[in-house]
Amino acid sequence: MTTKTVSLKIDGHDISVQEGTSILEAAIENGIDIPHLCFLEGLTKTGACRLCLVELKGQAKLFASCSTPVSDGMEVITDSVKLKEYRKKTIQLLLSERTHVCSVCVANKNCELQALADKLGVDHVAYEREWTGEKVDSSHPFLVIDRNRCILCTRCVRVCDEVEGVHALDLKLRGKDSQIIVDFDDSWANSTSCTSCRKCAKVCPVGAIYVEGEPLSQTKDRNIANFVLSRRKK
Amino acid sequence: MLKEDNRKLMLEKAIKDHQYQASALLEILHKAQELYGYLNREILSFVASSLKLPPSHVYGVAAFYNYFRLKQPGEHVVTTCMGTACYVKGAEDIISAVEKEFNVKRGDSTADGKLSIFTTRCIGACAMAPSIVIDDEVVGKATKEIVIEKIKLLLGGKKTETS
Amino acid sequence: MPSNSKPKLATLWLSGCSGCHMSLLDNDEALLDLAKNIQLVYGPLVDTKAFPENVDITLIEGAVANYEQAAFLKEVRKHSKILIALGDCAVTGNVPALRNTIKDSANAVLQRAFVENSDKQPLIPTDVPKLLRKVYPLHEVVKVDHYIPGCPPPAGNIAYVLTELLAGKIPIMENKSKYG
Amino acid sequence: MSSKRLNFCWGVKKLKPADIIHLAETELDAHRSYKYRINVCCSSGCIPFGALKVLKAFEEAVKEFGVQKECKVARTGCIGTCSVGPAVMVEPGDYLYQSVTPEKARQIVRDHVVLGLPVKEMLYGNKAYFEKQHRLVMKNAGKIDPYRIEDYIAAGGYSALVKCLLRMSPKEVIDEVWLSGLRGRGGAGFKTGQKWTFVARAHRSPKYIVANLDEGDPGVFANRTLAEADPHAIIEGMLIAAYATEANKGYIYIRAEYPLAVETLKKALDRARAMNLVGQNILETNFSFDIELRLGAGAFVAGEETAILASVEGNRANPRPRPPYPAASGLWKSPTLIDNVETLANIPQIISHGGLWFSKIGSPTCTGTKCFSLTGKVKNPGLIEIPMGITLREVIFDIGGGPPDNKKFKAVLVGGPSGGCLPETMLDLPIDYESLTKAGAIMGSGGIVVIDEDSCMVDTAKFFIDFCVDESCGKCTPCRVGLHKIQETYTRIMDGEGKPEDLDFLRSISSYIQDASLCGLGQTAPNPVLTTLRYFGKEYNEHIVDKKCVAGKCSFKHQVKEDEL
Repeated sequence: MTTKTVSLKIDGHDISVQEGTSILEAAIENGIDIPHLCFLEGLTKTGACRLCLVELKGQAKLFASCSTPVSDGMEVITDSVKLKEYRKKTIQLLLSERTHVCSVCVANKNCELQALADKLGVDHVAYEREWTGEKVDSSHPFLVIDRNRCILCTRCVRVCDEVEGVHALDLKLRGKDSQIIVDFDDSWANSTSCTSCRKCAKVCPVGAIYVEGEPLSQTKDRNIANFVLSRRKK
Repeated sequence: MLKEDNRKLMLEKAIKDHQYQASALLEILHKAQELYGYLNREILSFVASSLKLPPSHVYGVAAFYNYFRLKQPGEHVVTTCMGTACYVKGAEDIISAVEKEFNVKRGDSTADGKLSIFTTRCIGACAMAPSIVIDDEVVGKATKEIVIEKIKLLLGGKKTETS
Repeated sequence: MPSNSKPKLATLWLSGCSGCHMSLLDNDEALLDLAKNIQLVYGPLVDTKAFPENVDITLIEGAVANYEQAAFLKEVRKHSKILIALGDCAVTGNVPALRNTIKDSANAVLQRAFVENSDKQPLIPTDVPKLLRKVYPLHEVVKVDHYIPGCPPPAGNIAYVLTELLAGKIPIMENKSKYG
Repeated sequence: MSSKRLNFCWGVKKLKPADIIHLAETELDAHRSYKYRINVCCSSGCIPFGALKVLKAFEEAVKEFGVQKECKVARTGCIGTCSVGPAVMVEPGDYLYQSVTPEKARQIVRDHVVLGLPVKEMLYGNKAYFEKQHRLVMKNAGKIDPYRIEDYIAAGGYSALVKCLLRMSPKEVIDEVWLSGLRGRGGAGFKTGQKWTFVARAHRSPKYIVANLDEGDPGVFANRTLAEADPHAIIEGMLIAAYATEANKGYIYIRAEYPLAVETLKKALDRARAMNLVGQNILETNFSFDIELRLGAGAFVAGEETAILASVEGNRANPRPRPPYPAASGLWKSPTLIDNVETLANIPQIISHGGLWFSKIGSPTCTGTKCFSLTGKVKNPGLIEIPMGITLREVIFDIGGGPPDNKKFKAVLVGGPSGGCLPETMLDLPIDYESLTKAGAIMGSGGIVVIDEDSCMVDTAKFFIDFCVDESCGKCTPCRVGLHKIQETYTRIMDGEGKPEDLDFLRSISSYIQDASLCGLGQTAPNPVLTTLRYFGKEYNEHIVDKKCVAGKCSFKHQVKEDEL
């Protein structure tokens, strides 16, 4: 199949990429950085975190760059004053939603949320913080889930379903009560479907799922989904 | 394991009628709740294996929708409509009064398991607001006195007149 | 410059580990330059009893955990032109605020510290300042002008913020702030 | 009875187009043989007031007085005057009786049917209620028995489908819909003709149609009423849409909270299938289309067009980003047309009378009519259908009669929980998509709730935010966390802890949530906050500065934090 090339502008730079590429992927390919959290190369794009929002010239709405495909002549703006302000708000909301204490977190210095907060200059959280006290599930021989640190990006759910092919993880409830669950909301040790492949820990952007006793710098692997899927027989 | 009884047979039939389609999950859960009154782990597990769906998916769906109950409700169920029209006409006062009178919080059951109080988002009987559903009876233009009286009658074992 | 016309700097230590003050001191020889441009009027590093009036910049380390601190902080705010939250405890609540995740934490922590973990004479002392229901970051109690997050905040960031402020500029924390 | 004979005749053989016309004639003859027809409203609004007993009483009274041959008693859907149910309409002459009891039923048969003297004191006296209405979608409501497909056919039903199948190409059908100017009745107001064109152009099979009957807005019951009163109009609309877009399979997604509507639709589908109107080779033509019901389970967000797809597929009702739009990639990644049931119910009439005819109803940019449930503090609540373009004032005061008990009108909520609260000064606004959006409200799925001086606007806005917080699916950050922050701010203001800067906070986070949220729920959820701030800012100030609530709703009980800090 021959694929068409599409030309567009991102922040004034002329770039051309293959048709079907998303704006975010096009930006990454060309070294333009658009902050993002729920997006992970290889996994379904959910457009959930809203960090990667961009403006399209001539359109009043904002678009999630991870899930919006490029089109010819498109002019993308990734760093307007409004977008910067909105990204800061999004990070602050995520930080305020649950108990995020970097200094005692296993992901300290290996955390995508922390890195983005630092990078975007989120020097404080204007919203009152929730101090959730969910029980940490460390029943599994080596996988631990601390839901107090979860930002509901669902990378773990997607990698388990789409790459490992097991779908041991999903979400329960909804809204601010949403939680990652294992099987029938069981403790992890009692899961009959989990294969202990630890892909969930590899893709978790924060310190919500991790391997006990292993430094996160070693566990984390942003490329895992892409690696497995690109080598899978079509 | 789910007990082998008529209800299970009927649930199996419903699953078969839907040709074991995964997309019929909501329909099947509706049927199961209709048969069993609520959805416990055994039921969900049975549905998951019948439809060949991952357990977490079935639980996630059941826990997403408000209509599905994962806990056993009380013997009698009082549901207050909290739609806009009912709210404007004082539904909140009624449910607060019921909570106080029977010492039970919304979404929960009394200690003896006789009475559960739920709220719902609009049953569509807005022109008769506020509306309260007591077991299967819709009480329109309700007041707290009428509702408490009706619940007392129910708990006293006497049947209220249904229309 | 005569010392009395130099901007007045105060530092404050609330519920925190003093690591932020250590980090301030970690500026080493840069401190000498700083000292030339300010007068240090209050804090754990000087021996002043009462918080002075008309302070130009106040750096505050630590979260607000008890009534005494809350009242003091409000006083400090009144007498400070610029108030800076220094370090994660002051900015987010951090470790002291972890007690917020448990129910009735004010009593629970006292119980754990003085009763459950005591071998002899389990007794909650009466001279401990009364704990607040919850531990708060500074900006939930008073208005805060600038934030230097970090546990501890990098020495360079503290120096940067102070230098900018002394030069009459507004510090920009983008790509600089450092949680954890 | 004639209907039994017909059932027998048509039940065995596969119907053809000509049979529909023949059946309509036979059925009309049967209708004409009655001098009187008593329509007893048995919709969800009237049943709790004893409509089924009244129906039985009428049947018995007709027997008792021996007038079975000249008087037909029919079970019908909503007549529209839901506040004075059970409502009963006697034809000819459209005599509307209110609050009928079994005793009164007997009296009506005796006086009206036997003696020919309408019982004046029981008649619904309010002429104005119907004068400004225009019954188009609801034209059969209260007139036909929703359980009898023959009633629908006698009223001209399925003739539009026959017309399409015999004389129109799919393109001609779409052209007619374009010409009508019909716009989606689910709220967004997208041109229906355009939507259909997108789906028709997608050259992929299978194609699906989803009829949206997930009327989740609290205080809205227009779609339910339609399904209970005239289910076949929805089915026929779907069939025509399927014919026009060459779709293969349809789903009607309906709230489980509407048991009577579910039942009615189920029966209607069974009858239509038995009569060769739904299924394979409809009316012995090449056109095939099957329809299945899908029950919702209490999730407001499932009304959103991508969330409804997730739900029909048996998943959590999480919306997904667009593009791709459902017209290109919907159910199981196939092209899918999603229309509100009210939109679909307009279709048969557009086809029968022509798009041009339809385009002359309503206002030029907003053609046709809209059903609204008019509730809250008005004298005559109920289900109304009005031509687009009439003003809110006409609806609230002329049709609704204004607030009862001499209370002062304060605000009107248009468009459900994510609509807007408009004050007295905005009442001369014409009801159309653009005007409402400009004022900060939305058309929504058709709810008008009137609020009088007894309500506090801060409390009202909080009620809607509570609703949206509960109904947020939790997928995207702005809606999940942002709305919760708004909710907390309201709680503080109502507890007497409000600060002047809270108002700026509410404004700024509201516009962030509007712009940044993934789906319509989040994008519109701040509307009540912004409109109440815009039109009732004074009340917020009273709450924050004077710690006063004019309506006396807010407690101002200080929270612990205020005490300790």
